Amino acid sequence: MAKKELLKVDGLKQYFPIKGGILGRTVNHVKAVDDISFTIYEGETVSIVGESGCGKSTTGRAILRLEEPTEGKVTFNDTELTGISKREMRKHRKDLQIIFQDPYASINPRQTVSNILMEAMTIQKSYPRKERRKRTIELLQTVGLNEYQADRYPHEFSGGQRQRIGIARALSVNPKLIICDEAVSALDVSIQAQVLNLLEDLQEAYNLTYLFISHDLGVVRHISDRVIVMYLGKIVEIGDKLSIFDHPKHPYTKALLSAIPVPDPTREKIHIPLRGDVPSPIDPPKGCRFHTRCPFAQDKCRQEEPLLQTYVSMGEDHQAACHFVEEIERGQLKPKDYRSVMV
Amino acid sequence: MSEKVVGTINQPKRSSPKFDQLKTTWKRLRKNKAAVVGGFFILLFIFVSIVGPELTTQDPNKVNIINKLQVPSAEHWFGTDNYGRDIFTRIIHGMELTLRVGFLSVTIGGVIGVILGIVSGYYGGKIDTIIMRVMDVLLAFPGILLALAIVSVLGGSLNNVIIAVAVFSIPAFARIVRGSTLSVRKLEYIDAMKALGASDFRIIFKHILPNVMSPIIVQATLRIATAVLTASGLSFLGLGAQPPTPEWGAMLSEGRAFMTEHPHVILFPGMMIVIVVLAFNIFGDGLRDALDPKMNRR
Amino acid sequence: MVTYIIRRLLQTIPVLIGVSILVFSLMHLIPGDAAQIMAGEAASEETVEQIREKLGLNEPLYVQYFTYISNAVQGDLGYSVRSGRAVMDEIKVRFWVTAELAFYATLLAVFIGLIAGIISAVRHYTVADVSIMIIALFGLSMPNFWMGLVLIDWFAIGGDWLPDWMKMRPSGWGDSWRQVILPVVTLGTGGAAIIARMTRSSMLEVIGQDYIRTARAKGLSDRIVTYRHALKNALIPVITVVGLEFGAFLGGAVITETIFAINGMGRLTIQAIQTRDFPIVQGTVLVISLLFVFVNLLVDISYRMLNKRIDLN
Amino acid sequence: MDTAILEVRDLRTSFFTDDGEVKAVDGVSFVVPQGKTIGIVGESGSGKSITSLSILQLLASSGKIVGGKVLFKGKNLIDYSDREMREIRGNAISMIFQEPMTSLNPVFTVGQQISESLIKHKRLPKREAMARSVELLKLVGIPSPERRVKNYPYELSGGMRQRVMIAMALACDPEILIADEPTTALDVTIQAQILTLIKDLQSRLGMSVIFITHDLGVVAETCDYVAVMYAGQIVEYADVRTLFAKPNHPYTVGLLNSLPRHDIDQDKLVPIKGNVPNVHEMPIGCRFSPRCPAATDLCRTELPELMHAGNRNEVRCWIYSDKWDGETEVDVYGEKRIAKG
Amino acid sequence: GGSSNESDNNGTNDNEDNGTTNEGATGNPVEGGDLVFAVHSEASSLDPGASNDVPSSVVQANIYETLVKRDDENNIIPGLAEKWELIDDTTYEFTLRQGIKFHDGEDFNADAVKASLDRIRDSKVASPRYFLFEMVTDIEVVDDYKVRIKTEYPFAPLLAHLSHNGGSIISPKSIEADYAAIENGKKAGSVISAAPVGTGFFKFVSWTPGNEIKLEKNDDYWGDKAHVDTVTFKVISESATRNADLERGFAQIAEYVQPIEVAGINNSDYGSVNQKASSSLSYIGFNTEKAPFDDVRVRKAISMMVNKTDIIDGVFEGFGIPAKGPLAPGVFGYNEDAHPIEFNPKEAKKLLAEAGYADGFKTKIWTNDNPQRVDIAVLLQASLKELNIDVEIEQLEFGTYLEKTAKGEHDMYILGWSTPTGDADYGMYALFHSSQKGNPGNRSFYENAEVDKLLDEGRRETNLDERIKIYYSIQEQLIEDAPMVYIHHQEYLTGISNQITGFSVDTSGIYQLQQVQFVE
Ligand SMILES: Nc1ncnc2c1ncn2[C@@H]1O[C@H](COP(=O)(O)OP(=O)(O)OP(=O)(O)O)[C@@H](O)[C@H]1O
Ligand SMILES: Nc1ncnc2c1ncn2[C@@H]1O[C@H](COP(=O)(O)OP(=O)(O)OP(=O)(O)O)[C@@H](O)[C@H]1O
Ligand SMILES: [Mg+2]
Ligand SMILES: [Mg+2]
Repeated sequence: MAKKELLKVDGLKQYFPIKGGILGRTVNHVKAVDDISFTIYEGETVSIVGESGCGKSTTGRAILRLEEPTEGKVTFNDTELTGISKREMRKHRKDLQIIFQDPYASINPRQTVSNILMEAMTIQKSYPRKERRKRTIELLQTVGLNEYQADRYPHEFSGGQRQRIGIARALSVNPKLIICDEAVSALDVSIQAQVLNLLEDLQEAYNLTYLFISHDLGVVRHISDRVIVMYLGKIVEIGDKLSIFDHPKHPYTKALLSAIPVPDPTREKIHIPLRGDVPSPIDPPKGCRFHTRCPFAQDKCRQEEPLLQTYVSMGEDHQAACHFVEEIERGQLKPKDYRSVMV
Repeated sequence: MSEKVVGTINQPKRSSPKFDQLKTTWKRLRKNKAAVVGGFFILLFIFVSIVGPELTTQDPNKVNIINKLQVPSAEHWFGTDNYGRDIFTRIIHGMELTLRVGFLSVTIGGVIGVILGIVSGYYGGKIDTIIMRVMDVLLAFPGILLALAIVSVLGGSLNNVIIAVAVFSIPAFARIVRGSTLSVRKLEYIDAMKALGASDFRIIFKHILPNVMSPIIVQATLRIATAVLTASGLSFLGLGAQPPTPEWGAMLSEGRAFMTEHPHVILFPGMMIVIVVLAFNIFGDGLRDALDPKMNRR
Repeated sequence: MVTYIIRRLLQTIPVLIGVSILVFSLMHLIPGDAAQIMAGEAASEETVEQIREKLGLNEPLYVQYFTYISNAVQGDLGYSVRSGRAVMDEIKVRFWVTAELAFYATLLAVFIGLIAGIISAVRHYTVADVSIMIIALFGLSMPNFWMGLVLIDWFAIGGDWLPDWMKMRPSGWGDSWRQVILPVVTLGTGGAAIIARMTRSSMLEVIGQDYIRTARAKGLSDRIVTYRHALKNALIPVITVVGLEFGAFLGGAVITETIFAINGMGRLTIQAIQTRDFPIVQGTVLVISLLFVFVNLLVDISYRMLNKRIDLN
Repeated sequence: MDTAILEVRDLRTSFFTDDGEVKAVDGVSFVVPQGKTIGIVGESGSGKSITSLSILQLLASSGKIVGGKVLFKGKNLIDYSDREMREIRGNAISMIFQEPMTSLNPVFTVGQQISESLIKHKRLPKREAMARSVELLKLVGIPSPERRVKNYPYELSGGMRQRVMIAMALACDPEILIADEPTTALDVTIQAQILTLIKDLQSRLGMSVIFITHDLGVVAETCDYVAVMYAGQIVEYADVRTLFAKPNHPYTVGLLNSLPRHDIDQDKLVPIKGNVPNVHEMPIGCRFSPRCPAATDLCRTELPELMHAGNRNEVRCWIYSDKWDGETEVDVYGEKRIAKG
Repeated sequence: GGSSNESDNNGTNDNEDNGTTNEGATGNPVEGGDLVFAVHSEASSLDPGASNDVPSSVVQANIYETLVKRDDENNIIPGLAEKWELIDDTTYEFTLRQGIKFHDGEDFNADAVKASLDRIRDSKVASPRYFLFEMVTDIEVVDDYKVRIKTEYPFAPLLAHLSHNGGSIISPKSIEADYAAIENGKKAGSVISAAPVGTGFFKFVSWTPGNEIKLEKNDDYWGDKAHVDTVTFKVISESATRNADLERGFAQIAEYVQPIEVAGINNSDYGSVNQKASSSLSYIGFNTEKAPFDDVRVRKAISMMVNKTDIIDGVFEGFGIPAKGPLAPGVFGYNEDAHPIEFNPKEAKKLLAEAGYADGFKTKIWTNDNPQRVDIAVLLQASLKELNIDVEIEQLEFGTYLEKTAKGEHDMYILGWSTPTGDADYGMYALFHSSQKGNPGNRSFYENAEVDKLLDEGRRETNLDERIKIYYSIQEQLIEDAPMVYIHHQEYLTGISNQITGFSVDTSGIYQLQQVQFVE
């Protein structure tokens, strides 16, 4: 199957200035996203997982140019988004939607739900005027809200209900790509299941593409085709779902997977703990950014930055950024400090 | 849902879905006691200014020196002024004009100021710099000089005083709106609208404006008082109501010479201005509440 | 921030040029000239002409303007047509008086206005709220001359109910606090009213926010929740108004100055306009615009102090 | 059972809106035993957050507690004066709010916001409070906390904000911690760290926790008891092992069924059909009846009480009552079967 | 008479009359003390050559003196000149008093006189008072104490003009310094104004611009010395505040008491109001070049509709004298027996009908913001309604008002005129001579060859009886032609504290402070 490249991110960097001193000069930068590249093909779901603060949301916002990227190119549907004017960009917005991580902050508190949705449709003229109200109700119902809630204001909803408003808004304009930033994290499992099913159905019907940002690996496993693992502004591993979940190569990915709680109180769990503090993205560690916490870290890791590449033991679309993938795989390298923690 | 589902305890019948934000606001406005009272008075004022003059029995400009400076009585409810004119009649006849000056000048100045301020705050950068520096110039500029210039170019009519007062009010609106816009434009829901591809126009007027509305309402309702007083202050330039027009601000300044000995001359027009401004303020408060979905409904 | 401040200060240059051109053209647009007014209601053309010549009013406008500007750049704002004194001298005397008056009046307005506004907001729709609103509107709707004269009547001349030591001085500025209080009150009331109303509405916007709930969840007292958490968020429109009021006070409070015989910028400006004393008008307007630019700069900086998210550049 | 530190009895909270009364919490009762964790799970919008807000009396102005009791160490908090409540809030009982962005004050640094309660309740001087804030941030796993204390909320990622909320709530070593979806925005490693932290505090200080979450994995790992809420009411209350081993209420069963798992592959998730009922048109009978695959006429006409379902579970379902008139073996969502008795 | 109708836009005009001393004062007069004088507006300059406004004259009159002075009846009496004689039609010779010194120690002599009077005519100085001495061709120093003034043509009112403030004699040293300053680019008068040096009974001490001017007693004064140590002219524009200061004892004299306030002060226990008839005129002018006011019948008809006593009572609380013609009683040449146009609505209607305006017409009346003038306009508007004349009132800012009326853009207007020289020529020439149309004073654009001729004759006639006759007939003609409605001659109302005694005002509104004394 000839896959069509829908979104191509190339060398994306997003630095936030840190103002310091009484005079407010820029003293440093938060390197929230530091040179990442990946491609998403039409009709697939790619997830980004990673530790909190590693730059997932920032990546999403940069793709949409909600924050102008510091560096790098974003190409969508053969248009280089980073190079066009704001006005031009507006035309592409219909195809690129985002569900924000913080649902309450991202909706205008003075609009009722129906106004929020109808306005989205008005902006993108996605439905004829007369049908908009009907469509609004439909959308609400698809995300598990009721018609009677249509004329309520955001503050009258619960956290999960607000998140569903955000989802409905993104869906209302029939986009091609949706960036779902923790889109289902506040939903109870039943609604979550409904929404995830909905997203899958839509994908099937309209060949939608998702960039799914989540830390809920259960959800990620369920929905993704491919997974990107980020650590401190960098991609450390990327691959199809099965490779990542069943054959993780990067020590960070491994640690991540071991930390997932399982909904079974009888099961004893073993977490691979990560040593030490999470480094700051302001002055990230030299070499491999993970070396400060990596149980396998060697001198090389402290000096040389590993490239994202496919190692022999990996599938073809599977890449990891670690110098010692093979050694670890072969058991030649033993973790330095391994302790199991009973929870 | 199953049809056996029946309404239970206190089941209010819901009105048909409201499609329009305006309608919602209107509905909430009607529920707000303050707004209703304020609105009622405003309507009353408008009514009086239209039909009031027909109903009065006395001539507002009838000079009767012998009768001057009478205290309020059954015949002259508010007393008479220094020409023996009936103050009550004058107040009724002056209402239309006073409201016109107060309301129109604030509206014109407000609209222009709000647009400038919101554009300035939203876009920032050069646009902000230019607009705000022009506002600085306007603020620093002596009002009289501006008014004099307006008279000399446009002549001294009542409409021109409205223009003059409107021009004076622009910078205050602009600065207030800009200040609030600066903080609102950074909120995430504005980003969300951008992500939806909303035009700047829409973002500005549908999303920022309602969220900076309350300082605007305050400023506008208060400005009415200032406008009436400013307008009367300009009458000596030939701008505004000329004697014997019973415009309230003018009545206040004319009464100035007599205020110590005959306070009623200035008391009544002063009170009327307060009442009108009060009505607008109460209404404004109600409007603010109605626009704020979080406000406790009562 | 430093570059920002420098940039803003540099912007005063175009502002001043703009202002001076505007003043210049308007002063020439309006009827009546200094020579005529100086000469009085009756003066032969010859006299008027002579005076005109002396004042350099016969020159073409642009020549007059450029003469003015080139002198101004060298710090010479010219001489008053009316008194013959250097404009700088005329302004200097008044400026400090006005600055002081404006400062105290603003202080008073902010103090009363904030407290009243906060009470209003916290006690939303109670008797206290309504009374504050009514008092505020009285303060605002009553012309300054009324306020001033009533204050003089009550506190300067005084009923018999006032002991002598409490009586204020009706006129002048600065010798003692007795001269200061009445004009400050007269001037400050209107500002207090606006600030109170603005604070109220702005606080009401903020009080419903989630972070106020968070603050309450910490067990903080109502005072801290109101004055720290709510007020700081509500302050932006209030600060704007304070800046506007302070600027307006600086620009001169003609009526208050007149009533209390205070020798301030407002009266100077008005008198200069009325006598078409062009150099003085230019001078005062330039000084006032400078101040406005400065005050507004302070306001903008305080926006950023209040909310670090506001990006001024 | 252990000694109860907090007991909620028949709590009812309503919102009075333009459209009339919204009964967000409608007769909720549960017990929080000293030193234990009780999880509240349930459908989004079922009243979990409102229950917790009611305990601390932090409802929006349109919300009112219309009935019930909140007994903290035997005293009814609802009778407390505002001043007395303030001594409780943030000190004896503290809360982590669900929406971290809007719940943080945008104009203060996170350090200022954390140190505030320390200054108030622990009477720490400013500098010490700030130092302690740094420690707290470190505790919740925020990198370079010395720098982050000076950050404003907008400069933080979603997960960091949430952790700031957690740090704030933990600042004064509360006796009861109400955590409303504290880890939704956290990645699993941090989540594990936070959960460990809470456990740790719990064992050290004997803290009790009310844990509101929809993440059943988290519930399984951290809670001792679980209350399942549906439409403003508790439909099942059980200790955690029993609940997962043998859920009784059809809704609980459905909930467990719709869970995506990272350890197994599922083709399609099986959500509970239908929607939460309209608050204005609450079913007269069991509130879950319109969506319940086993509902009978009895379910649709009469509201069941919480009752014992044979084991130690309490469940609000007719199936376990003597009145039950349907099949004795009921098929709920295919897999699980619920046997009467 | 520009001298007093200055830029002070309150429009209160100067004038004169014999001040009655205030009655309230009891107790013994004492020497010394600081006299505080609450004045309405600030002097523009203390250089008699650089100003032409009453507030300036009021202060200058205490610092400088003139060659001749006027007594209460407007008779010319000796000032710095002991005596004078008319050598020929166009030459006066003055013999100066000897032994007088300026405040700076300079001798007063003929050179000083020449320097002062030359200066005011110098185009470099561009004095607004130049018109006073326009006709002077030469000033000749005969010897140290004799000086001759030559005029272009016989000019009868010369002495009156010399008694005007503009004729103040300034120390030659400061004149020199002033000229030197002009060379350095300063404005003429700046030196003199900043440090005025004259021979008067008070010396200049200090001037805080906008605030106050302080003078001190001249202990070396050649005549009766002043009693108080210092005088402070404090600017307080608001009349209520001036009165408040008077009441609280912060000021002893308060200028321009408003008519409505008089009773209050007179009934108080702290002071009283000094009332003084002035030499000024308030009038409603017509633009006689514009229809319908080019028709004398219309003008007369309107004049007949003006009830002067109503105006005086209604607007001025009864303070003021109804005017018969342009001149005030006491001014040289005033015609006691002139027959003014009386209030007569019936006749007015008839006249108007004759003129073809039986149905009335629409017109405008202009005024500046002087409240009394506005009041007059309102009253006129009300009474002209009876003739179906629809009058629209328009207030103009003073500067605009002056320019527009000078250009003849008006229909009717209200203004005043004062006669600070106390002479009929000053009181009428500029107002009615056809050569003076517009700016110089004739804003009614009145033109009557006969009147022109008489006015010119009046100037040259040296025989006083003949002169009086000429002015009598001019006044009659002016009443007949009614180019304006002569309303009234106002009264100066000055609030005087009980703390002082000896205060008076002259007819041109100059306060006499020499005799003022505190009482105990
Ligand atoms: N201010 C309000 N006005 C009216 N209804 C409200 C208000 N706040 C909440 N509600 C309603 O109360 C119900 C319970 O809300 P609550 O926030 O407790 O849900 P929740 O269980 O916490 O859900 P979630 O898991 O989605 O956060 C919801 O149906 C909501 O719509
Ligand atoms: N506006 C901003 N100013 C300064 N720093 C910022 C800003 N926005 C984000 N950052 C920083 O950038 C980094 C990445 O943030 P981002 O929101 O992308 O994290 P994330 O991966 O989405 O984390 P989470 O899962 O917690 O939401 C963080 O260190 C954050 O503090
Ligand atoms: Mg994020
Ligand atoms: Mg919730």
